Amino acid sequence: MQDTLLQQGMDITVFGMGIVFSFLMALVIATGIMSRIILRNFPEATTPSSGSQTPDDVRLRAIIKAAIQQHRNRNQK
Amino acid sequence: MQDTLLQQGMDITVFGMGIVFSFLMALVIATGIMSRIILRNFPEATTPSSGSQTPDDVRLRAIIKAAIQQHRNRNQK
Amino acid sequence: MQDTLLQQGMDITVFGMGIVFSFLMALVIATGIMSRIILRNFPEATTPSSGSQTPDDVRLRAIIKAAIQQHRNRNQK
Amino acid sequence: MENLANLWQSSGVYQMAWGQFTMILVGLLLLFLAIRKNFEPLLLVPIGFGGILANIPGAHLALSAAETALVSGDSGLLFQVSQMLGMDNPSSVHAMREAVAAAPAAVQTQVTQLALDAGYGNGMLYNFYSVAIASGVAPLVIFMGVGAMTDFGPLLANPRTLFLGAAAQFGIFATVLGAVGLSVAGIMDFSIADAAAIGIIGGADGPTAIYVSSLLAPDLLGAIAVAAYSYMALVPLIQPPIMRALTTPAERKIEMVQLRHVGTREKITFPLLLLILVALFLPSAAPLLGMFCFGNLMRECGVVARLSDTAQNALINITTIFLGLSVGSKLAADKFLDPKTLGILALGIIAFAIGTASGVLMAKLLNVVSKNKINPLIGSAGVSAVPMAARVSNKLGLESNPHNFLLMHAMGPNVAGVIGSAVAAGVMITMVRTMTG
Amino acid sequence: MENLANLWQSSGVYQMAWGQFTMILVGLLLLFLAIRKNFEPLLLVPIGFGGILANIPGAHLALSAAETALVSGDSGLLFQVSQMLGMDNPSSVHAMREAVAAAPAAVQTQVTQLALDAGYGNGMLYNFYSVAIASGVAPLVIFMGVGAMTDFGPLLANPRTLFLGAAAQFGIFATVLGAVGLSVAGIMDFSIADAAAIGIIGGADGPTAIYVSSLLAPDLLGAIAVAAYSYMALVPLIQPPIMRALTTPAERKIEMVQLRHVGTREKITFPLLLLILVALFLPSAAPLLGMFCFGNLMRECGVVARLSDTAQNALINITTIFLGLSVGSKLAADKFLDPKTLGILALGIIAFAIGTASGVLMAKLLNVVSKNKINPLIGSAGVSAVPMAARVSNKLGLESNPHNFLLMHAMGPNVAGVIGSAVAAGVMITMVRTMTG
Amino acid sequence: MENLANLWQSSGVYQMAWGQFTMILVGLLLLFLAIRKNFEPLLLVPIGFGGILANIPGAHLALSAAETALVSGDSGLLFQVSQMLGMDNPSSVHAMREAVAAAPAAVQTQVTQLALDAGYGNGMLYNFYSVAIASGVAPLVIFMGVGAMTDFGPLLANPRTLFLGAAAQFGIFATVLGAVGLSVAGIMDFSIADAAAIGIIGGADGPTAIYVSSLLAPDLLGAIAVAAYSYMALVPLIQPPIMRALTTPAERKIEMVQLRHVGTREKITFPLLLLILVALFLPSAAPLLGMFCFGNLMRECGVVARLSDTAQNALINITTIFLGLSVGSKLAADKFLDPKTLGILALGIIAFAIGTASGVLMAKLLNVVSKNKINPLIGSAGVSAVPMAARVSNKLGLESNPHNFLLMHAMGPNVAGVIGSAVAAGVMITMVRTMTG
Ligand code: NA
Ligand code: NA
Ligand code: NA
Repeated sequence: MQDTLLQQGMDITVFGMGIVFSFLMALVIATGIMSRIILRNFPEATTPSSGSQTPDDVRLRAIIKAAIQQHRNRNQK
Repeated sequence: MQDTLLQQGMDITVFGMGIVFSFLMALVIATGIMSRIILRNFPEATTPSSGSQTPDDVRLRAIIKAAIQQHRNRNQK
Repeated sequence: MQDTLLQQGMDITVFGMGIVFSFLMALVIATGIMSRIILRNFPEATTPSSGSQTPDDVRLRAIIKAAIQQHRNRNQK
Repeated sequence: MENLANLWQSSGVYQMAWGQFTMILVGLLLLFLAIRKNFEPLLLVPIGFGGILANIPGAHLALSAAETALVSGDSGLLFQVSQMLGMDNPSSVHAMREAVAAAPAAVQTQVTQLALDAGYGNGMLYNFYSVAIASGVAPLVIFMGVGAMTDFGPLLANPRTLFLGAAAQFGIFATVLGAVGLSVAGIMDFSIADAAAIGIIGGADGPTAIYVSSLLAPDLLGAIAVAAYSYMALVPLIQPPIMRALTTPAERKIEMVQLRHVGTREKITFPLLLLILVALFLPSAAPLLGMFCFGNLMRECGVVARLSDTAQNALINITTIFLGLSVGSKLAADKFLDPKTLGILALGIIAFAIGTASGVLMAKLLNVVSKNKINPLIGSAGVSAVPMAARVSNKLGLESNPHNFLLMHAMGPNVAGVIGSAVAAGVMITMVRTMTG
Repeated sequence: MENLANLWQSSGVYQMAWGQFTMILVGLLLLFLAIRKNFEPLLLVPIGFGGILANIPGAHLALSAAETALVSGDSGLLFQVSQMLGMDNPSSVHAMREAVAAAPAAVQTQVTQLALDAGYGNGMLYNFYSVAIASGVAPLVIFMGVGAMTDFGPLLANPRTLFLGAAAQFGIFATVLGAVGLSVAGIMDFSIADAAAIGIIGGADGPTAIYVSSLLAPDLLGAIAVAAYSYMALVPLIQPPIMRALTTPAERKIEMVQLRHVGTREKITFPLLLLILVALFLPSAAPLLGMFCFGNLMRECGVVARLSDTAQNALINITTIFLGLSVGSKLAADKFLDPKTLGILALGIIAFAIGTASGVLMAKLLNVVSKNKINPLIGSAGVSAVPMAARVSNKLGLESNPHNFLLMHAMGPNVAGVIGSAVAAGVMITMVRTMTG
Repeated sequence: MENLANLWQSSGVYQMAWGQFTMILVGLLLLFLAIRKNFEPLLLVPIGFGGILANIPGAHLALSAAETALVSGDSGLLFQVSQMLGMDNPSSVHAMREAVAAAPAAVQTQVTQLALDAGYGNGMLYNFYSVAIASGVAPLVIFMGVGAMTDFGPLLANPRTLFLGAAAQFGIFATVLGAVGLSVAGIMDFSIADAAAIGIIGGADGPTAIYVSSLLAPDLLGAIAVAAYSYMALVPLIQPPIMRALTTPAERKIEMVQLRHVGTREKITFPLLLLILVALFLPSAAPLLGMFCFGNLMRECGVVARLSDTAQNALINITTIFLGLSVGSKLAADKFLDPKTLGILALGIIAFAIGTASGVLMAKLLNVVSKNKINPLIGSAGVSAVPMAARVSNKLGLESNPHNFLLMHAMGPNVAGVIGSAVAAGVMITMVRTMTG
């Protein structure tokens, strides 16, 4: 039984580490291919990264812009 | 059996469409009565519509107002 | 049975009120001790109270500060 | 033609009983009070709306699959259920519903499986109630949120005010005695568990009342919650006459010493101290006060601001919506339109009055034995009803002495009242279980 | 070596069947449409992703514990299950899965307990589906949020537009007839429940479609939801040719009277009025329209802004994530890759077309009998698909008359269409249950 | 008098065992570390508080109804349970609890129904644990939120850093061997499932550790989660000496080429690519990596900003609160105060050390075979512990070369480590199930 436990532990280690490496190596290769295809076919004109602006931010900025604009108008009088 | 299925389909269509129309007609009538009662008994002095202002908006505006006020005060010195 | 119900009610009242008082008295004493220990060992240089500022507030103020700063800079030109 | 008849039979008008009609009016009344009179709208809007939904005839939104099967099933199904229940000749569907509710869990499972096989399902509000209230989770999450919104600063600056919060709980126990008295006098028929659940109305704390009655008297939950929230909204009407009657003009003019600054360390330590006292002396109050302390610790510790913020906003709002609708599910006509509801409403207002009086009198008693005088107007804030009761104290104080701002002083007994009624809840749950269990 | 073999056998490539491969491509296609073509991305991103997850071979994410046990269990376990089901010689695992699904609830419980004892558990997506959709809660919560986002002002200013919302529901019922016709003709094999669920695609309302098909035809839910959301996104392509074909240039130029101001009182009263009509006449629509009215009341009553805000943001977003993934769980290859799906897709687009045409024709009919003329272009907005259909009306109006802004006028029929299809849903659920129950 | 005795017996002091007292101190220690020492406070505040709640004597907050019945029930009830379990002469209540846990699901249901009939219910924390962790949902939702917060840009700019994330997972497997070794040597008694769950601490990823141990070793979950989060907080202490010992000053001064700009298309495609590789080769990692990729796709696709925002805020915060309290429920004295916990704590720190070393050594190895040199200090970031480990790399880099900012370079291996440990988790779950099933 104890032998078996040790054997099981060895199995997990060897196969586990092997699969982690193989999988991430496959990912490295696939990522490389993916990036090359995209960079070749869709050369981007440096677009600003999306996905991180929440609607709140947008609203907030709009309101503040408006507030400042309004303030400036009054000062100009 | 197939006849029955067809019959069932016809039933759903006829009664279904009938009830949709009857219900929405009842709603048209009831809405009309409701609006007339309210407009007659509570003629509003055009109140600004509520319900869409969140506390956030209110807070935001208060803060911005304060910020601008503070800013103006400083400029006046 | 009715007697028992009355008895049960009396029990709940007497013991209940007693325990509420004893517990809160224990809390008064413990709080007093706690405050004394803290005030003696960690005399605070009046720190601003924490815990009530949400990250939103912080962000909001930062943005407004920036907006005003930016505005002032422009005015100074 | 048969189809038209079926539709007509399934329509509300055909099935509407007077009870359901009345309860829909009650629901509309609650909505009116909430929206026009500002009676605790965050709770009474969902409760009132849920009450209307629960009473839509034929929709069965507040019934379990088994109950729906009993109400709508054919005689064959009813016969099968009566066999499962071992009832030879059930007198009525109502009797069968009660028998199912009283049956062992294994039998209930059988009946439910039969109902599911026959195509019946749980109503929407029944599901909400099971998840939000029967599991206990919604009142506890609300309590956590309330903890995250509570500032114990004024209490820590003047811990004596805890006694005011303790005294005001006498309203709870006097009401228990009142309910028992009504039963003994044969006017009502409240069990000791019912009496305890009704008493907690005097705690003037909604989630505590819902938590206790979900455990001790689920059938009365609707009436108890409605009474608790309505009277909390009525605090500005109920309390002032009592406060004026029990105090002299001179007492009402007492100015209190300004509260000392309370530091972060004390504020962080307090919820832990309270938790440990609960652990040592009152395990039955652990769920309520534990979640309350947890919320307060998140608020004060300063390192989990995003959790505290969520507990005070998204989470408590979501929970409030479902808690309210679930309470509404208990406004079914056959439960609410009962003389007991009148008893509950009457006892509830007495509870508030006695709690208010006890708080004021305790403040006067403390003044007898201590040097730093307390304005007895803040005693009434001990019933909790945060922050309404504290505002009432402040308002009456300003009437007598325009320079006397009692608000912060009244916040001490006000939050003490929350702790006090949670303690009372724990005691009553333990004692009732011992008595009936 | 044995371990390596086990891992290989558990890996996707070994287990991938063509069906799953195809469905992963379908999932990627949905993601492409959502992300690049902006097809209702809030729903189609989670649905498409969930569809891919559901088809990962060997992961069993969309299967219950019992189904996983049947798919992966050894012959001993399969024998035990066949005994429980009373099948002497089951022809295939697939037959056993169907037998479990059709078995009484008590037998299902037994099979599930056996599967749990053997170490199998519910898949992640199966759990999501049970909690979010099988319980009915997610579509109802979305409906509440939609209610909280809906402004009934334009409808109240011109209640006649409710008729346009009614007429456009003819798309639903024509599709029911179409589905029945395909069955009668022997081309497809739809039951009456299937036909009703397919018809609801014509309601152009995602949560309603999901709610109805979860009750009447859960196996078709994936295809129905995908069709409903895809066609809603295609409204700007589907509707204009029909609208142009059915109207004259003169009609398209009709300018409508500016809408009167609608006050708060009317807006607060309307959801309650609608609720009461539902309670009186259509209890089967109570869950959908009840939650819708509740959301709208929270919005308009002005005293529960924080609840309304949560219903429109955190709560609806959380629910949308899990609703989408759950719908995706119904994109399993054996359910979706079926000729029925083609039938559903074909019938769905016909439903949209007929609904659009009916709305436009009804507007022309109203013009015959009334003085204040309606621009028939707003009739198409009656299918709902809020706010896309109203924008289409506006766009076509501007093409004919650059000074004619129809957007607000079209919002009336647009929200009327939501009510109309919820009513249709209630009617169909009641009638189908009466027919099949 | 009897009542007073009952209350005393139900009070904490009477029932408090030394174990519970110790565990309350442990809970307070965790709170101290979280609040004063900033040890992963978002998790350790709820975990520590939950740990205290779980150990309140007499409150039974972490027990199921059946367990509460066994602990508090009278001899009659215990006899009934022993009959159900087929135990003639149970040696202790503890033995009965274990027998219930090991019993078939049908028997567990019977015992639970008996407990419910006797008036016992699930404890609050037990309910939280069932819903949040036993179902698997909370760690998966957290992973989705983490995905929505993760920027794969640095990884995509330099995909080789995935090898560093792979190498650092050797900490996991070395720890599995260590746990097995302790068992073989007779010092501890870990099963292979225990060893795998302990190993995952080395993944330095909280939700992964909780997910794996909830599946493989629920009894050890408390200790494993505490170890994982504590050591993640200790990364700035654990890693630097190892990093310094394994690198030369010259290596630490290596400046890395600035990362290229990575476009939106690549960022959108990457989570789908990863998902497809998982689908093809590693279905057992599908729940964790699937939700992770889903969160990341929501972030990057740009069309579901409101869902992404909710996943990163309200939803992950709500889930964190309940996940933390649920983990705390596993800090019950009888589970945590066990020599195994010492073993877990010792093995956990070894795991972190080995993972750090492997990452650094792999970076040096890559430098041998490639032209663009990697600063080996970023190798240690491969253990994940995002973003702490990357900051440590940056700090040590600046010490050696004040112009060398490694932060963005270290983010690549840092997020690679998250993928790596999720892959390792999937492998181990599959292999352990094959071995023990
Ligand atoms: Na109170
Ligand atoms: Na519609
Ligand atoms: Na890792």
